[in-house]
Amino acid sequence: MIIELSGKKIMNNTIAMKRFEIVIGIEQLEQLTELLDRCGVRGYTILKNVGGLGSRGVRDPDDVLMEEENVMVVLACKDDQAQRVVNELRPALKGFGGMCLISDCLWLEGPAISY
Amino acid sequence: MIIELSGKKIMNNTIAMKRFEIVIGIEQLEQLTELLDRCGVRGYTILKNVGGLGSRGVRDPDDVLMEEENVMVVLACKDDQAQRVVNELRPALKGFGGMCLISDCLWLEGPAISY
Amino acid sequence: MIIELSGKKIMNNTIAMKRFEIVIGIEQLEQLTELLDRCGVRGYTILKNVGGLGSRGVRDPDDVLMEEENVMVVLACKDDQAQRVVNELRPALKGFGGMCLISDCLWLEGPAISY
Amino acid sequence: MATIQPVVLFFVFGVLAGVIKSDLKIPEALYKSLSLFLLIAIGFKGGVSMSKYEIMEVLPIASAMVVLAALIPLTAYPILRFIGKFTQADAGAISAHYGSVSAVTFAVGVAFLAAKDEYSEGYMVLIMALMEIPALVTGTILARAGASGEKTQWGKLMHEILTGTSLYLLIAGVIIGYYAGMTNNVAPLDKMFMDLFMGVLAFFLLEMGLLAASRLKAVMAKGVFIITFGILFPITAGLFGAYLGWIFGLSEGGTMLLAVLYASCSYIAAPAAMRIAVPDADPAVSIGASLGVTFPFNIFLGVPIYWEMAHWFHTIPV
Amino acid sequence: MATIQPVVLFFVFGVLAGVIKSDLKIPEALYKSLSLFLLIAIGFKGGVSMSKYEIMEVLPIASAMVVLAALIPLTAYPILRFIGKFTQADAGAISAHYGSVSAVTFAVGVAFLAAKDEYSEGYMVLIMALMEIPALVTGTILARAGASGEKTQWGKLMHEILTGTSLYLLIAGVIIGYYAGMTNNVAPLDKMFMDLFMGVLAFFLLEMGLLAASRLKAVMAKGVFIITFGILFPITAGLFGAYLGWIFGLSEGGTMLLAVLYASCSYIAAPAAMRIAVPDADPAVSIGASLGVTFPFNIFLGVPIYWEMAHWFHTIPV
Amino acid sequence: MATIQPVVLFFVFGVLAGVIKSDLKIPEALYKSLSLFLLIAIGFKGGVSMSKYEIMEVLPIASAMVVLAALIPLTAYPILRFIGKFTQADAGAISAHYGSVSAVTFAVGVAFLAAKDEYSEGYMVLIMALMEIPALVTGTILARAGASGEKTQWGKLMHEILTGTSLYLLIAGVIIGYYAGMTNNVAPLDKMFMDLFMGVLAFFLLEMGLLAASRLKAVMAKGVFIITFGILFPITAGLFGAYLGWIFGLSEGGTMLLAVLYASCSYIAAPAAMRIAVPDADPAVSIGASLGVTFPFNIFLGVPIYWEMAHWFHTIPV
Ligand SMILES: Nc1ncnc2c1ncn2[C@@H]1O[C@H](COP(=O)(O)O)[C@@H](O)[C@H]1O
Ligand SMILES: Nc1ncnc2c1ncn2[C@@H]1O[C@H](COP(=O)(O)O)[C@@H](O)[C@H]1O
Ligand SMILES: Nc1ncnc2c1ncn2[C@@H]1O[C@H](COP(=O)(O)O)[C@@H](O)[C@H]1O
Ligand code: NA
Ligand code: NA
Ligand code: NA
Repeated sequence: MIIELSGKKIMNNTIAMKRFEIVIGIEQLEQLTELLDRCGVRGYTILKNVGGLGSRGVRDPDDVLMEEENVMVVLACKDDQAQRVVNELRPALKGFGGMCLISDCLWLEGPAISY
Repeated sequence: MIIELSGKKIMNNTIAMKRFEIVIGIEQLEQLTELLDRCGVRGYTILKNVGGLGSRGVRDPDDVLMEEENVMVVLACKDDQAQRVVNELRPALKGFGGMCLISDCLWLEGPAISY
Repeated sequence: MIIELSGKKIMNNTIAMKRFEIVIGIEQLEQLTELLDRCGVRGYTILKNVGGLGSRGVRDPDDVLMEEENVMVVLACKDDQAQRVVNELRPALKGFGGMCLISDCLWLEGPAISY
Repeated sequence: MATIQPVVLFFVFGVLAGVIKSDLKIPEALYKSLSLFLLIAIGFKGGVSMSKYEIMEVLPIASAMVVLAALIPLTAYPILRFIGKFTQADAGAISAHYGSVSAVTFAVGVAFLAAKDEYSEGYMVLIMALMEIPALVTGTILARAGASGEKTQWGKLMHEILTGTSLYLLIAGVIIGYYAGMTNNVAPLDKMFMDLFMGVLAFFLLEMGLLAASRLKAVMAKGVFIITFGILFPITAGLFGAYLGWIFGLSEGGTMLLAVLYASCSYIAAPAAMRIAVPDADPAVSIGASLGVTFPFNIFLGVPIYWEMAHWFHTIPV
Repeated sequence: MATIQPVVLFFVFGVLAGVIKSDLKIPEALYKSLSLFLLIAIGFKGGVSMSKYEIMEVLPIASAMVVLAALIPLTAYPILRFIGKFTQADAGAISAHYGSVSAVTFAVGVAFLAAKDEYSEGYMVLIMALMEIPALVTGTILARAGASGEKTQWGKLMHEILTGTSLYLLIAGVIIGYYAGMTNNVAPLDKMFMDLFMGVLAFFLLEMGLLAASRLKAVMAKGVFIITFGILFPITAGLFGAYLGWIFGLSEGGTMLLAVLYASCSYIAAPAAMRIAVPDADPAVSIGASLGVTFPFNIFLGVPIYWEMAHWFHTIPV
Repeated sequence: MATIQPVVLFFVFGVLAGVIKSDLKIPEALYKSLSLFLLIAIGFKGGVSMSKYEIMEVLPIASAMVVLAALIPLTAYPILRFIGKFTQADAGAISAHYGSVSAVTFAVGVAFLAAKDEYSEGYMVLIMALMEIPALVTGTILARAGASGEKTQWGKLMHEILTGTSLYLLIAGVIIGYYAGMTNNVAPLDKMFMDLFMGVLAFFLLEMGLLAASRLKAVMAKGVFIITFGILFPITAGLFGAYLGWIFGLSEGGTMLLAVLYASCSYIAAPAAMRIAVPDADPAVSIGASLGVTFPFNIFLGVPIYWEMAHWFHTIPV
């Protein structure tokens, strides 16, 4: 069960995909989901109440006076879709701050297709 | 410090492993943890209050009337274990919905073994 | 858009990096962030209210009597930085418990540099 | 025409905040805490006043009123299915919502009577708690009868209905209130469950307003039918309730509360039950109609109208 | 035999909800808010009534009662270690729990006295707050004496005990209540901290019931010994407390409250302290015994029994 | 000198808990719920008492007091910029904070008057609600005038100011209270919004103490200037407010409250607005000064001082 990074099926019942992991301020979440909709993305997962350190310093969602909160969006999609997301996301992220990591992964077939 | 995907030790003090990232509705969490127990999994991490978009549409844990909540389960295990998880999980996910991503990772040795 | 794991730019506008995913008890979070600061890390993301199973058994942040809570820290940095983090983290994790996974990823250029 | 109570203005400001996109937000934990409070308090109040009758005397009448509530979804279903053109699942699920009740609408009715110093029967609370059962069961049957697909999870559904938070806390409140009333120990608990009732209702209505505003779009999308149905159906059901109350010899206040129960519809217990029983129904539609149309109609216009109905029946010479 | 207070029925309904797997849930933020409230309110009430004595007069008696509380874990330990066959760590940790106190059990005792219109000394609250210290320290020594492994983190433990939420808020409440009493400024705060006390206790007991139900399995696993211990030990400790209260010349109400303090055991402060001091003890066992057995026993049967004990001692001619 | 009210001791215990690193924590949901409560309750109370005048009569005076509040940031800015050596952005943002108001400080002032049984004009609440507008707008202009960089988002800022939770709930409370007063329906709501006011304030001040303690380091880092400014500026602004109140013919209580409004500074609404309007300002500095210095000064010493000021002006023969 070795994962080969060649973009084709490499493990039984799995599909090679790209995984995006995006962290931005919650105030930009709506813009981000609209952007993803525009790219035709059909599935993503949102984690709220996220904190962290970055170029803008510490952001702590538990600090009731500062009202800063990050969200993490995890998203799996096929390669062509991924390219579209990269193209749209890069300029937007300049305004947003935050970060976007991309990696390879396998999607385990089974549930309804939402990518 | 290049990660080779050959399944043996490739970086000092690390062990090559598979990383699972599963997102399902919270109503199925108990079934999932029982399934993982059955597979002999000895460690996983659970993130609750997760939202997202998928084949069943938007799921927003902050919507007090809809009572929809996803959970994310992250799980690192060795290759043989991983194969067992895949075999058990695939049929179950058909009922659950959601998604499961699999990727390669290295486990940094140090803490007590829980995989 | 194939990700090659050679540590140099492999996709347009991306930088190859290491991704750390650390899960520890919240009582050790301060020590961990201090350790990361000492390593010169300039960005990380913190997810609180995390539960899980490990060598110390089940930890459930929703159990009001047990007061157990894990945190997940996700961290992207360059290879040299990564080596420093590994060196510092390994001994510390022995005391902490928990886990640390390391994998390859690409950083999408765009936002201010925080790695 | 009766004046509007100050407490319902909180609903207005909730809706307005949603419409002008104020950053006003009610923490989820507060919303949930307030609904626990309201359910216990409504039950407790009813239980205390029930401790003043012989329970056995009222049981047959109460049971009749509960069972007859099954007529509500039976009436709603054909309208929704054949005039509203909803799918069987949706028509059944919406019927279940309208057959079921809204504890907050009931609370507004109680507050209305309190402001008028009008008596009502304490066991109306018990009727409210139990009315859910026939309504949800009937709605589910309507939604699923003859339908293909997975089998209805009756076991799971009945567990959800019978142990769901609403029914459970209402009944717990009734029993504790009854016991407190019987043993003359109401005193230290009333400062919480009676004195603060209206204030808690105020907060809750503020949140209901915010929630209703967030559903407006879904309602508008369904257009004229759902709005018409959401107003005319409760009036009809309320008239039927008022008629029954009068027939069964309730007081004017009790008659009005029975009208309110028949007219009101659920947006908490029913959605939870329908998620299990009729997973293919779209909750956005039923919650939108219930919370976006019928709930506001009931608390502003419905309650005074049902009062007039109750009054009118009681002027009929017997 | 004294009647059961309505407020403790909330505990019953909490347990029942757990047993029948109702979806009833108390939001964590509500649970935490209620415990803040109870601690401050208990302290405040005690402080107000303390403002009516000379503090210096009661200090020596109070200190004696606090110090003697160290006898409780010293008695519990050998029973747990040699009859119960617990490990040293577990036996020590459980001893610390039983030497420590439960503010909610105390509150139920206070409510019991209030329903009877019985006087009790306000400084019992202070004793409650301070009793934790000898109990937790003694329990830790028992658990760790001669044990190998990491050294006990005494500094961290004492910090946890002395600045922990329970002790801190009780003392803050006492001081503020005392000040309010002295300056005749109780009036605007009593609407919150006194009038709502019973209602808040009701909610809290509901949650305690849910929590107790979730621990039942852990208790059952430990079988007969833990149940026997969880009932007989508090009776014995309560008898000792009642005896001391009588010896020290407390009122009947105060005597009963001292019995309650000696008999009750902790499930919040003690677990927090033991996590630090005795990390190798299994919290499931001590919390299970404390919350699953002793707490319900105390609020239903213990409190009336301790009242009878206090009464009995006070009939002894001196 | 007037005695310190018991309720402000809760602030002291909050600060102390922070300083000794107690694990005391107020759940975020509770903090947010309490602030919703306070805003509505303050508004409601003011609205009820406003229902006793002709609104039109007071409108011109009230408007004048609101508009003149713009002078506060205009005075603060040059001090901060040229003596304090703050950047333009920071000086402007801090000015906006000091021009804006703190509802909790106002509440402490109201409690102070209540303890003295002193009358004050109900419409002071309206002034408080509206004073934010000129203060935040002026502060933003000062921070941005001539500055390069992105354009000020005036649309977004005005939306934030006008629909922000503070202003919105105060106004909603005023209107509902006014309506309740006019229709003689205050009764069932006052148990919540009036009777519990002081108890809720107590909890809130406990949390404010914790928050202030968490800001102490940031304040200390800025040293002597910020502490001096944080004390002397509100005294001056308060004196100006007291003078205006007297000129405009307010009662002694009203004069004191106007002084409190002019002297108090914001740590909730202003930071939210400045995040949007002046993103390059460092919120740690302005919140630190506001919450770490001026807020405690005002509730302990400021309020009695402003009372003396009001009293003194009113002894001037006209
Ligand atoms: N392509 C995807 N990427 C990330 N998360 C997904 C994806 N598809 C589904 N999910 C997550 O899985 C949940 C359930 O999916 P579904 O059962 O398809 O509605 C969604 O609410 C998302 O949180
Ligand atoms: N194999 C694993 N996969 C994912 N998470 C793990 C794994 N092992 C441990 N963890 C996480 O680390 C936490 C602490 O682990 P431990 O110190 O071994 O009890 C657990 O509660 C889990 O959240
Ligand atoms: N190198 C990194 N690794 C992980 N998370 C990061 C990193 N850099 C930034 N972030 C996350 O992105 C958020 C916003 O970053 P920034 O806009 O640079 O302040 C931070 O608060 C972190 O949560
Ligand atoms: Na109905
Ligand atoms: Na004890
Ligand atoms: Na001001």
